[in-house]
Amino acid sequence: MRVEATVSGHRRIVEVRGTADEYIIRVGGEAVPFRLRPDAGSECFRLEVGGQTIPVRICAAGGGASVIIGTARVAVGLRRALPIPSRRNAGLGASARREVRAPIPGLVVAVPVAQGATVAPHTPVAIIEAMKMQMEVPAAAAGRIEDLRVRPGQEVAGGAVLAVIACPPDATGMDAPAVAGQGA
Amino acid sequence: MRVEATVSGHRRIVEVRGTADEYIIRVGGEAVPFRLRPDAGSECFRLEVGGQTIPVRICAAGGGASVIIGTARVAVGLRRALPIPSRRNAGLGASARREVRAPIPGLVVAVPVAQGATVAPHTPVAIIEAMKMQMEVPAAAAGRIEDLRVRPGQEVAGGAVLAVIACPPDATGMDAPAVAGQGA
Amino acid sequence: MALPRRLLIANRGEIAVRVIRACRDLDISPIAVYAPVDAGAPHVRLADEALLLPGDVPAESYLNGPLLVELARRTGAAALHPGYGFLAENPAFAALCEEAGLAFVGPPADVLRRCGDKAAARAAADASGVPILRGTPPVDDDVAGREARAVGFPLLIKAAGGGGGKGIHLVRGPSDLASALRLARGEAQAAFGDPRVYLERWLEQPRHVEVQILADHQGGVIHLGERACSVQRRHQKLIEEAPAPGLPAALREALVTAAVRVARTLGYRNAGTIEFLVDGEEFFFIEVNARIQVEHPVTELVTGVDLIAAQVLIASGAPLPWRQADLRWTGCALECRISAEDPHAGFLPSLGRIDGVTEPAGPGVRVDSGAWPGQVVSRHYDPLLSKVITTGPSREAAIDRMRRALREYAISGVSTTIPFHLWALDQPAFARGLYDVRFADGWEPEPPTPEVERLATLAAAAWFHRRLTTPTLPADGAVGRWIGAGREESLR
Amino acid sequence: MALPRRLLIANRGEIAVRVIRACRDLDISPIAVYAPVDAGAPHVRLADEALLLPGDVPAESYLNGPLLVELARRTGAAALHPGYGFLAENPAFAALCEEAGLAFVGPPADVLRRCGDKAAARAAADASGVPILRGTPPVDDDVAGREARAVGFPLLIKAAGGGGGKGIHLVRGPSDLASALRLARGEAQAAFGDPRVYLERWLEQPRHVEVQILADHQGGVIHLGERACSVQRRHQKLIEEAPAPGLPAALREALVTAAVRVARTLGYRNAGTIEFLVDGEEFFFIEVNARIQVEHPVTELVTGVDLIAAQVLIASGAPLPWRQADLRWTGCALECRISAEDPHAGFLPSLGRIDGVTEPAGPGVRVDSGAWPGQVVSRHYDPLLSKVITTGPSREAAIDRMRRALREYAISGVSTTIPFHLWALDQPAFARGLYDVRFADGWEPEPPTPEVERLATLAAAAWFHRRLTTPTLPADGAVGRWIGAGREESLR
Repeated sequence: MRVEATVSGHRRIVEVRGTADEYIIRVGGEAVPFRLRPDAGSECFRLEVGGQTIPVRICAAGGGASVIIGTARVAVGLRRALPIPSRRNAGLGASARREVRAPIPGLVVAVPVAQGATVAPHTPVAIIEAMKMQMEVPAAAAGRIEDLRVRPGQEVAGGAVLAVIACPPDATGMDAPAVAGQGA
Repeated sequence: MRVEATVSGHRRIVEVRGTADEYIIRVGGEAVPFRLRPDAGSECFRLEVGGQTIPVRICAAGGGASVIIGTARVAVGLRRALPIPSRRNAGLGASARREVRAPIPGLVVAVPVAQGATVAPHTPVAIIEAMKMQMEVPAAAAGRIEDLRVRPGQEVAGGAVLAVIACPPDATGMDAPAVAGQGA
Repeated sequence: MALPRRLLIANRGEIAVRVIRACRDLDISPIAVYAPVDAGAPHVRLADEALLLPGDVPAESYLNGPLLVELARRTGAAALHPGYGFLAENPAFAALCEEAGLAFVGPPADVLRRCGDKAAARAAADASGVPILRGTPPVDDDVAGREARAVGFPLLIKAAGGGGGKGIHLVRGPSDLASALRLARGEAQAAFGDPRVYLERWLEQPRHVEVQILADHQGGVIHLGERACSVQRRHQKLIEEAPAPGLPAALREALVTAAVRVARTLGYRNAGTIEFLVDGEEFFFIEVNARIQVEHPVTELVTGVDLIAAQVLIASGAPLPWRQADLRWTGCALECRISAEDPHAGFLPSLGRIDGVTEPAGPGVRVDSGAWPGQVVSRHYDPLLSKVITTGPSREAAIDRMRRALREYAISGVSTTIPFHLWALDQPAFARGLYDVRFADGWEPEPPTPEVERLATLAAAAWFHRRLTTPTLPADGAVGRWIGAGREESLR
Repeated sequence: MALPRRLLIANRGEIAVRVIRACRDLDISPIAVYAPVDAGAPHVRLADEALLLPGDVPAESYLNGPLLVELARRTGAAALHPGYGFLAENPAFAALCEEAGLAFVGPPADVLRRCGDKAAARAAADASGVPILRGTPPVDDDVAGREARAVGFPLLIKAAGGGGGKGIHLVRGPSDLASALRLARGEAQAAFGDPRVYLERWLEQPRHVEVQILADHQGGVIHLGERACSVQRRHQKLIEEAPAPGLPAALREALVTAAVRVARTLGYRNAGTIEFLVDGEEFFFIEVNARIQVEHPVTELVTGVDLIAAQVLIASGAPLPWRQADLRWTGCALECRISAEDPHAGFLPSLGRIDGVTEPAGPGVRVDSGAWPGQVVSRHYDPLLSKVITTGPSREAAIDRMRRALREYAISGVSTTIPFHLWALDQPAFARGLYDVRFADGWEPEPPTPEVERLATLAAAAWFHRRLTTPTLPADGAVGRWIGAGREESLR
């Protein structure tokens, strides 16, 4: 997942890969392996990085997080970075179906496409709200909306299929980081 | 709820009424108000009774519980006592429908009645297994099984309707303790 | 003379837990009371009986004097411990207990009355030959200007009717006097129902040093040494320690002797604290705290005396079990108060619901805590959650252990004073023991270093990823329904 | 001479947590290792780095010497603390560390070898003029009968190659000798890879008293006083205390002097314990424990010395920071070992999953714990979960606080030794301090009184009602599916 993090007005794209508590973060070309172990409740974690473990408290604040680390508090603006198009899914062969899934559990606040509509990879298929943040879910492939499964006002689980797209043989897919190490 | 508790071969009928952690127990005619507060995990509680609080550990053992209390361990055999018939539901007037509900969440292991069958209050409608103990669920009223909603092998939630009985006007109901204090 | 068989604790939070533990050690059955919001609190869990009070508002709960006395009577309690705050220093409540035949674990009503009247307490100190800060009796507005010039600026306006930092105002020059006087009277009226205020000389950078006293009903008075409590903010203590660092032996001797003298003059009974300001080689009496104090554990740890148990013994009529010469002081102890306050937002109370707590433990660490997962930090009560107290053979060892303990402490759901404490422990002035009552003013949420910003970015990004990819359990509603179904069945 | 910047802890459970806390106090970065089953353990949470070991079997995890040394090298650790058990007294492992340039926090390999050979240790004590129990060198089967008659019955057969209660057999008369010898040899071979055994006089009702030693690499040796550890079952200690109750001053002086003498003769280094049996006015050396011991906190609490920190200091080459005359003893301390064993079923290990823990705290209570909700108590490791240590100005105060602490302790999911400890504290022999190594044999799960049966019935009935009417959360399977879905997305 690519996250746009803003600290003190400085914006950085951070690529987070990993499962459960173990991550590899890529920031400015540098890959940093680390762990974020839950410590107590919803806000307290221990950040294990570079041979040390640092207790942190992280709570949702505004459009991001407030991170308490030692004596300091750091406000970090957070949003999902827009994906970058690539040719990864090119050459898949014959026409294929592609599911668009909810990246997070949340409330569907808008569905800007209609059944049968033709979409480009960046066309938003649904807008989901969670943690008071809204997020566009792109079609992720060019094609035709064959099956639209949600409507505004509906709660969806993380991973729920929002729509199925019928893709022409040479549809342009989205870039996604390759699976690495502990998963990506 | 009436519970048959067996300690050192001595059998007692204990009537437990209450909600959440607050109970009134009736044993041998004596009414004892007390609390069973959860303390840690699934087994540790604090028994508040008679002006004192006693830490206890209670774990399922055989057909009952093993209670650790101070230095002692007491094995208590437990099962639901058979209900006592009464005339409480007599004179309800015209034919009524009566739902038979699952007293506990569990697995339906048998359904000894068929749709349309005539049942007496004690006729078992279903046998439910939970915590490795099986329990008969009686019809609780005389009548005809109008709607049988479960089949063997099905998991049911506590309170789920197992069957609906159409009762003649003067059907004999089951005794149930009157609602008292915190609920019964 | 016998100890009470049962004792009711008219308080909440960590001090209620502390009193329960003392009761257990004395084989007394402890009875708790609780406001609805405190239903899941540790003092409810640990008591022998826990009685629900009608509401969360203090007047309906922990300030509800007549009900508390009635509950004590109803449960067969022969004694009542008021903790600190709430009714602890209320003479009318102490009298109410006495009338009901209930041993009030604290000074008798008349002593509370004398100590609560600050002007009277100052006069008592003066009469004992103990230095007091130049000041006035309660002043009327029309003579305030003249009196202020006599005391000299800067000066403090203080409420005559009560303590706890309420109604205190600093006046740097004559032009600020009238408005400060107005504010102070308003606050004093609101807090204590008594608008009287007095003026007092203000020292620029004094240290706060106080002496723990125990006095029995047979006339025995001993001191348990001093505590240094200069780390304060808005007259609220944040860190306390014993012994006081950098206090010359002769000055310490003069302080403890003065404290015993003041206690004798006041006819003091039970546990109390005589507070002083120390400025160079000079010291000045400021007030008497006629209760057990939040910071009592540091004294317990260096003397080995259980102060709560001593309070109960004294209240039951027993003479002090120690003479002054029996006491020994060993090692150093340090206390950090963990409050639900946001040090990055002017120490405003951080209201909310605590959803997880991991507390420190291990060698040299004691935690007196009232915090629990599920706890709602409400505006009704003081935001103090717990206290971490560390000991060591040296002050340095106690500080190292405090740093370790604060690192282990995780409280989720509200902001706490932990970042402030971590800052304080690392200040050179604190490490050297050379800090005064202005020390905490130096706290300034420092701009994070680039390295801290980098780590915060990593943590936040991973947290974001985690939140987006980790499912939540079904909402409470669903579980509620299940419970409803279960209850329905049990009603049948 | 500098302290290591990083230190690897080759152990698990409460002792790993204890060493981590000492590291924090010394500003050393602690590195943990963990078997898969220990992934959620406190030592993993509290370390700076935590490294996964390949398997749960000890040989793959905490006994995996070469891997542990390699992990220390890889993470830049300059020292390794072995805790107790596992590799703590293994001379080959200490040598392996030394060869890798890693400071082994314990005695050097040659000292471990001398102490591990019990016959050699006995010979050293004898050579120091310290009384030993009449006994033999390692015996062959053919001369065992004659040797046994010389020692006299009853006697003990003990393994020459190691300690911890393994391979010990009591022989009451000549007819039992042959079979006991066969069993003991088998156990010794299995436990230590060494079938050698020796015979030793057995005292009917002795007390177990041991002396804590610290020895530096400059030849300095001090003692930190004695501990009484007579509450034992199958040669496993259950309760320890300091000072030893009812030990005459002259006898104590003789014991500590003897302990220092034995340590000097052995060329002892680092922390160690010299164990004695005391019978009336007589005492006898039994063995040296060349490691930090489970019961070290009681000594820490009465001396104020951090023994783990002292171990690290000594291992880094520093001389002892105290002379014998610097040490002072204050108050009394008591330790109860909380193990996942069922005292109502012959103290069999209680395997299972802990699903909830509430630990005691407050004045005079220290808990050194490795327990956590989610912990799987497996057959692979020692069932010790934690230790509760209490202090007080008197032995009675420490006992009262222990009773209070055990009341507060709630562990759900496995059986523990808490009921045994509650029993022990209330025995008149324990209260008077007049107990010997047979004391724990008196534990007999007493038949519950009618009142206890009544309370148990109430509790069980309410529990039954509660279980039948309280819904459970959706089963794990459902949550697993959700997580699966989330992960699937994150893979895209």
